[in-house]
Amino acid sequence: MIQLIVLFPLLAAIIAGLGNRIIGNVPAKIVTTGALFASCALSWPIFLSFVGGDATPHVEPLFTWIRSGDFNAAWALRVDTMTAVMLVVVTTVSALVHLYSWGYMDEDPDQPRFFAYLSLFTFAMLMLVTANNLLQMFFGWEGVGLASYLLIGFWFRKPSANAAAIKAFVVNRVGDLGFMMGIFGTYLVFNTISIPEILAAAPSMAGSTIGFLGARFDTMTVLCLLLFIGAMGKSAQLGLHTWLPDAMEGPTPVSALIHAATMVTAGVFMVCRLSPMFETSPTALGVVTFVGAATCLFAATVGTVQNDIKRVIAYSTCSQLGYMFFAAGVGAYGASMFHLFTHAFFKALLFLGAGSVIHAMHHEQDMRYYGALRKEIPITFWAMTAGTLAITGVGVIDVFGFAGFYSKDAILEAAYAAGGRGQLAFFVGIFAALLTSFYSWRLVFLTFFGKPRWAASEHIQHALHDSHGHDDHATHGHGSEEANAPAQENAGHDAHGHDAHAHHASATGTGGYHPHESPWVMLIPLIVLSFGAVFAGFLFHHSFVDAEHGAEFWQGAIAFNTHLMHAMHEVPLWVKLAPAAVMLTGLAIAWLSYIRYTDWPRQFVGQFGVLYTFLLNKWYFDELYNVLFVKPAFAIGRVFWKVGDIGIIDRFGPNGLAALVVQGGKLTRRLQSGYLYTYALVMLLGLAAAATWAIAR
Amino acid sequence: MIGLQHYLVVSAILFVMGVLGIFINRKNVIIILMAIELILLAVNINLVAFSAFLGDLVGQVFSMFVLTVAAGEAAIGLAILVIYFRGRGTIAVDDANRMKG
Amino acid sequence: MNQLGFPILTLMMAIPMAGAIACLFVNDKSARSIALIATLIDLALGIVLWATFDKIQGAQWQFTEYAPIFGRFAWALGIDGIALMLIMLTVFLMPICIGASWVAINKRVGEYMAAFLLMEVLMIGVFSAQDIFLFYVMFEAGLIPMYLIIGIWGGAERIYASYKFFLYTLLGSVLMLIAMMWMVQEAGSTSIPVLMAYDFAPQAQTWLWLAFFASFAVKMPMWPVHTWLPDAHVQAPTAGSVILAGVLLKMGGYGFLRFSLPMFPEASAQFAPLIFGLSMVAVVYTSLVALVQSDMKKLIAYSSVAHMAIVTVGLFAFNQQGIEGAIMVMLGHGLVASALFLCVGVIYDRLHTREISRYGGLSINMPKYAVLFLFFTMAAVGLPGTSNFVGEFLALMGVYEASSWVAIVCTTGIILGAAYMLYLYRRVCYGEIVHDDVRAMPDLSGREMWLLAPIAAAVLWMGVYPESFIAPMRADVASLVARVDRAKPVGDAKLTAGKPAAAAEGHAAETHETPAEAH
Amino acid sequence: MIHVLAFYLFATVVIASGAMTIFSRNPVHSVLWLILAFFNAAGLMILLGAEFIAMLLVIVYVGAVAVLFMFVVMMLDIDFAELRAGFVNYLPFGLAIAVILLAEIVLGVGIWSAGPVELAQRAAPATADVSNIQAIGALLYTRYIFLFEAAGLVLLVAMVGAIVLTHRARGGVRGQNIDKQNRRRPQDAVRNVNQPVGQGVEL
Amino acid sequence: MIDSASLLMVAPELVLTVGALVLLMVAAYAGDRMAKVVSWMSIATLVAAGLTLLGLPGHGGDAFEGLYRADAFAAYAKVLIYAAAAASIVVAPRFFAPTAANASGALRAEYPILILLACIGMGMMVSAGDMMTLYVGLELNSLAAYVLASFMRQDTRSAEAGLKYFVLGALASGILLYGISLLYGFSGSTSFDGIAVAMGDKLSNGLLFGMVFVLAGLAFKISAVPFHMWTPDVYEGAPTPVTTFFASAPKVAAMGLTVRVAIEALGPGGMAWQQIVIFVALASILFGGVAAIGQTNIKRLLAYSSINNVGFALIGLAAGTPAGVAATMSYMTIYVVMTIGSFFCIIQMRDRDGNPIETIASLAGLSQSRKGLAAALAIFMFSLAGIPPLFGFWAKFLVFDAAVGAGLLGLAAFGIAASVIGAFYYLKIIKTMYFDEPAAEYATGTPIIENTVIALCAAVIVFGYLLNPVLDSASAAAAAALF
Repeated sequence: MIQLIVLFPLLAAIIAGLGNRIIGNVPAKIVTTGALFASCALSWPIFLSFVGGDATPHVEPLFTWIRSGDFNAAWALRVDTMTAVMLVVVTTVSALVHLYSWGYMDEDPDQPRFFAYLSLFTFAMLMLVTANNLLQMFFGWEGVGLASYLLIGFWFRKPSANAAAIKAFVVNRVGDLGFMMGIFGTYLVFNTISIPEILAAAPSMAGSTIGFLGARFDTMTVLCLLLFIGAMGKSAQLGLHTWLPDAMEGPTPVSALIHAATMVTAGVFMVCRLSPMFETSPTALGVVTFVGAATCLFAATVGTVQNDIKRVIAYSTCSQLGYMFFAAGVGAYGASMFHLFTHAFFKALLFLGAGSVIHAMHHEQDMRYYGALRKEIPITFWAMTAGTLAITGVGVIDVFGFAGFYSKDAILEAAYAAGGRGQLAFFVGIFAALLTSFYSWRLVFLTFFGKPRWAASEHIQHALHDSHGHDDHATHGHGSEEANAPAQENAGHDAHGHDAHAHHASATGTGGYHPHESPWVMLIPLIVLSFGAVFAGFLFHHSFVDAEHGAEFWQGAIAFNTHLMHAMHEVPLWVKLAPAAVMLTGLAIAWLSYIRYTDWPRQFVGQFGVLYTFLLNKWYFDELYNVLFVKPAFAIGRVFWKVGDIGIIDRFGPNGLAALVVQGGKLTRRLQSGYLYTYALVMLLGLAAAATWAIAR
Repeated sequence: MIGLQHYLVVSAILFVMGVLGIFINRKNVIIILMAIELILLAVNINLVAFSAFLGDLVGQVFSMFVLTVAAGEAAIGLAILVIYFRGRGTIAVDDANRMKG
Repeated sequence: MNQLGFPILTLMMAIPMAGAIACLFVNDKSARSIALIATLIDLALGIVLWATFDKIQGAQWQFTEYAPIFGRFAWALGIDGIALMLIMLTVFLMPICIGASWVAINKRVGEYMAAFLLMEVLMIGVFSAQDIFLFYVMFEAGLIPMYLIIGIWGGAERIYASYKFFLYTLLGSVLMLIAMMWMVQEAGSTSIPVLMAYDFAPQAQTWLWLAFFASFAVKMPMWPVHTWLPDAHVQAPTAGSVILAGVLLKMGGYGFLRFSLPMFPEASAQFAPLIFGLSMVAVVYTSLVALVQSDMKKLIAYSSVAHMAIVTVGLFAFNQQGIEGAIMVMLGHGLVASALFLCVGVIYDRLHTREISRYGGLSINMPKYAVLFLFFTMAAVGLPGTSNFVGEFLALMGVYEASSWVAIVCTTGIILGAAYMLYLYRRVCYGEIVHDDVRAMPDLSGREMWLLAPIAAAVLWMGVYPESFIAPMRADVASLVARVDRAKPVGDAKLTAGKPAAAAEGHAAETHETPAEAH
Repeated sequence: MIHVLAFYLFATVVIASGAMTIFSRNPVHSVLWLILAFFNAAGLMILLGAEFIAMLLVIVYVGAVAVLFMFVVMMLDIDFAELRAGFVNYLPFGLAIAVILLAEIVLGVGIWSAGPVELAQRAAPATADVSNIQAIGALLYTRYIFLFEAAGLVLLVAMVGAIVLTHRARGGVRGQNIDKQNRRRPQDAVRNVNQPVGQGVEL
Repeated sequence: MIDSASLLMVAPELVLTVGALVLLMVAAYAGDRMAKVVSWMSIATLVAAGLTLLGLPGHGGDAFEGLYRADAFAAYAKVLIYAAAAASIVVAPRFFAPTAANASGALRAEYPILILLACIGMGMMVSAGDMMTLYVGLELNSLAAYVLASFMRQDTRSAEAGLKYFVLGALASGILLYGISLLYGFSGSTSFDGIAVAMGDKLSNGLLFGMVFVLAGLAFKISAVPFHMWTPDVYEGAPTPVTTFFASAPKVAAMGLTVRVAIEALGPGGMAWQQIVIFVALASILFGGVAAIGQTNIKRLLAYSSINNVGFALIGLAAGTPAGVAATMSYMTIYVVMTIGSFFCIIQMRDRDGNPIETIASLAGLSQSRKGLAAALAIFMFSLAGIPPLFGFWAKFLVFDAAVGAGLLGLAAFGIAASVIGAFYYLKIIKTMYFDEPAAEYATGTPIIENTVIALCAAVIVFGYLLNPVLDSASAAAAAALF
């Protein structure tokens, strides 16, 4: 069964990808979507059997992959609780995104390719989650990276999309460097890369030391940190996060699937999968906690000022991943996985909802040009609201809560309960929750409330004045690129942008444009996911984080810490209430700023211009990296080429030798003067030299 | 008494003079030919001197062959000189540099 | 004689030789056909060879032939698993080379085909020679046809490139000859298997190793003697680049494997830091240089240097993973770099420029091409599931055991590799079509599909089920590792045991093993 | 004593005339100096007891070679005035080298001694009862007959060579045809005509 | 004493002498009309002389009381000399034939006769067992060579070549003679064996000086640096068939002579000459290679190439072992084949009017106008550069192997590295023929015999390894005769 789950998307990808123009759009879509729904249908029973507690972990070996000496990495499919959780997440979200894309990508001329990529991605993700050894995990890891690259750059005519795609791949590769080094080290230490064997042997290596880069470190710390670098790359943690916001250049369903629900959580998955290993190194766990907390805070701050709807959600994703990591860092792997699970639903929902909005607004992504869409696209509105309720963690203790309520509160409580650095993480998490609430509601208010501000949007204008614009999606790329400009420019340029288009604006701000609700093929996934966002937490929190059920559910797939789970429930009441409090505070600020006193944001910008600019520019990470890495790489490359290769190696090497020989040739030819007496003199010299040699001998 | 060394020194001086004669002269090829004769003369003195002091006739026989060959050599040399002169109208050593490099 | 009852290796060399001679005397059309048929027959024979190669129980050297017809040295042939794989690479790429030249070459076709067939003879000869001097003859003789190929059918700067190629590599290998002579006189045999088992005095090994190094380092090529490669690649015709990158570079690696390591284990250990140092520089240096190239072939050429550095570190890791990985990189790079050069050739044939900036947006009008090019780009980047990953991973894993510094620096190659390859792909295939002549370029023809598709299949096969390729050479690599084991340098890991309490927990066996093994 | 005086006389003159041969600007003078050098060298030979070689020097060198030189010098009709120009510009350097070489030779070969080994190796020890010429002759026609014949070939080559190089077949030159001359009859060449007076001769 | 055995042993020289004298008569009476016939008869004479080597002259031992040696070494060298001489005769008639520029030109009958006479001298050189034989043989050869160099009387370059060759050659033989006289004086003997005894007994300064002078004189004959200066000018100026001759037969003879003198006469003194030979060898390799770069005249280039090659051959001698001597002789064999092949190709270079052309630039695009010729020349050039699998590689291989065997690793390493310089200019010719666009139009015409010789040489160069067993045993036997 598991073989089929994995195989279906691959087959679908091959058929749709290689068939492409031969088989046409609709068959390609049917094949891929059908395959995914089949996989999804097969996955749920596995998951439910684990929830029910009547399944046992097992491994389905396939065939040899790489075997070299003692090293043996086989293709195999592992099924355990971790896998089961991920299976449903991946196949469900993927199937829904496939379906959604029928509508969203309807006008794109290149649909088979898109669906093939999506299916390929799903296959790779499934390989990742079913991996029984680190190498296969790495295969999936890179496979999803490839699919991500392809999908971000799907609209390959757009330079920004291409740049984003390369950035995503290369930044991920930095993480992969760590992952690969981690695998190397693991093999060196354990002589195997089979995950169960490593996890079994890990405790015995605790406290040992190893030489690494010329110094000695604790073995397990080195290994865990190297692997964690990989996780940081894939999960866009602080430092290696820069690719994720840019990845929004891809079509929105991609963002939902890859950059929210599945791929970016692979890092979390890996840390949890290897949790027994991480447990042996408190240092590594500390690093995980701090990185997670820092990311959580950083992304939340940046998310509060972004104008592009997708970027807000992207930073939100980044932030939520931070939650998951610090949960893992404090030892609450169950909570971490639980948040991963629920986050998949509500974040996919938010992205797809945003996609629906964008679809309705003619690919306008800047929230400043939205407003008052509540009436125009009600189903999208309600779905987005459900997602926002879920992410902000609305709920009443012991009664009912939206998905995020259970998972996020579990994380925060666990962090508090873990004490030490966990408490620091707790406070950071609480503050981030405040920000989360603020930016999530800000998004909802800007989009669905207030007055229409559509007229100023170039996209809308484009759609109104150029009847071809909508039909001819081939030129779509161009349009988006231009429209992205205001989102990327800082506040100082905004006014100019507005003025330039002022004459287009009609009195109502609609510009005479009427947004339409998306087709049902897009709305159905929204509705399905809404159910997930609403009920996923309530339904499964016992299994994931409950002290008793948890151990039963996980069956050793993660280092489930029963003590911590117990302690989690014993935290003071204020700790339990704090999330709800900050959520309400955030909601209030957002309501005041964007509904009640709409000039507050402008005043804030005026007051704290520096801070605003700093946040708007994402803490200047991109600029910093550009100066630190990208530009030097090109500059050094040019120096190596022009100075090193041409100027030194060639000049003094082959060319220099050749020139020397040629010069020597000129000299000797001058010696060969043609005059008899020169010749005789040379002979005499030779003779004299030989005679001198004979005397001196 | 006159020892062998005396003859050897005379011969050495003649030899070096002959060698010198080949390259100090830049105007006249004929003098070069004569310098070659001087070298051969030096050799002959050497051979005969050794022959005498060794009490061995082989040196003198050798010397005779040298004389024979020297005569032939002179003939050939002069013949070449003649055709060279016919072609170029000069026998200056300086001019014999059509080929070089 | 051998499993087959006829001298298959000689036959594999005789057929292209006969083809080469025939090509000189027929018209262009027939020359093409003759060359294609000859190479295809060789491919078929190669498959027979692979199929009958006994990797489980067979002797180390199979299909041996011996005929002392040359007086001082003998026509001694024979292959082990490593040679088998490299021969397979050769015979696999040759028909593709011929196909790639089918229309691109239209002057002096007969001579061209003859040169290529001669190359095939010599390459098979290099990999199957069991006599050290026969090896040298074959190794050096390859210069002649390659010189002509670059010089006659090459680009604008072909003369400089051909000279540089010829003299550089010649200068590199002459010292090796002196070393070979010394070895033969010392050991009293020209047989490579005998020499591989002969223990030279360690201080002699040092000099011998350096002499061989001079040759193989140039051939590989290693930094800083790599500068002939970009020039040669850029100027050579497409098929020339293919054979250069695909097979000729592998001769250097093969040489290290066949000579330097087994014959001079102590010296190899002594010089491993040198190799590591040069390779580390090469990975970073050439990758950065590749990043700023504006000529496609030059970019790929520089990337070859970086890949070959992975080969060298793997070889000198002194363990099974490193060496097998290095061989896999050689095979994988042989396929992928060849395919990339073919890809360049495809568009070069259409537009006659290799300037990257002249292209752009090829995905729009050449989708098939874009897919294949993307595939090979990803393979070059070392994506798991493709041939290069297997090799790079094993090689780097092997070298990690020797030194974590080397491993980490060389692994940065995967980052930089991704950067320059994707940057190349973006500039060629993505974006809008800017130039009208680019817009007019037709997609891959059937012939071009037939050139690229087999390579793609092989790349996938090698990436997904590399066992087919590793299995034949496993025993040979193992015996090599056993041979060099006595000189194996100590790695920098020096793992200590874990907590005693933990060790008692039931995984004692493994814990006890690891420190010993790491030592 | 006379022996010593004679040696120094001959030696001085031979060296001096040798030098003059080289340094004379007029080739005719050079040839004359060369002849003088040969004569004195012959004197040295006689001092050494090699009468035959001494004779050969005078007969062959002076009588043939030097005269040949003189002949060519005269024949070539060279503008001697033009040839007077100087020596090569690196004369000092050449001279230095030559002097060094000379010093080395003198140093190297000056300490000659006929040890027992060397004497034992003599192929043709001179005996007192046979004259120099006779002894040489006996050697030449027995032991060295092969080389003697070969020397003849050397001379043949020189002759053939000289002819090949310098012989010019002049167009229009009629050689003597003895046979034709002998076969010539009066009736072919003479015509008797009875010429009438006063009419002139009709040819 | 004249004994019949001695006469039998000098049979090759007798055959050649008689042949030369008879043909001289023919030439004198029949004139140049019979030049072609005389040529063919000369070749027949050479063949006959070669055939006598099968008998006593090949392995007879000493003749004329040690003046002459009829051993395997001499026989080996003579075969090469005769073959090279025959090739030089074969090529002559067409070269000297009337052309547009030189309407009066014609082969003169003295040409083959002079070559025959030179061959007698060369035979004596390689068979010499005594300094006197050496000298007479050498001069017999040299005098003929001087004449041959200036054989094209009307051509001032030819006369200049003859003049330079003559003056420097005479100087060299003066130096040689002076050395011989010293050797004689300090050893009491002119025979190689006698000198060897003295050398082995006590190496006095006089003997050392004699050795130095003798080697200097011989170095001139083989055109080794620094006594090579005549070579480029003479090779360029002499008529091409004569250059062919110079580059092959006398080279072999002089090298054979040098080897014999060095091993038989001067060897016992602990190979005192080894350092000199090493120096001369390296200097020749380096100088020959470097100076050849930048040449525009192909004959001149091949002159430098011959200097270069002599350096390699001397490496075998420097080893001083039987293997080294065998290597040197093998080297000369292969070198002769390559050089004759190359010169035959050069002789084919004629413009449309039939005038010989010698510039390298005129070879441009030869591979397109005359495929076979270009291929053959390319084979010779690659072979001269020592690139395997061509036979020239084997020649270099042997000498370096010998040097390595003798422990001269530094020499071998430096020498082989310097050989790369040589490759540089050989490549230039190939580049001109194959990479450049056609420049000059060539005369057509198929001199079948010459093409056959070229093809034969090329075949030897390509498939030479198959001759290895024969070549190895022959040169080993030749070398063994000296030790």
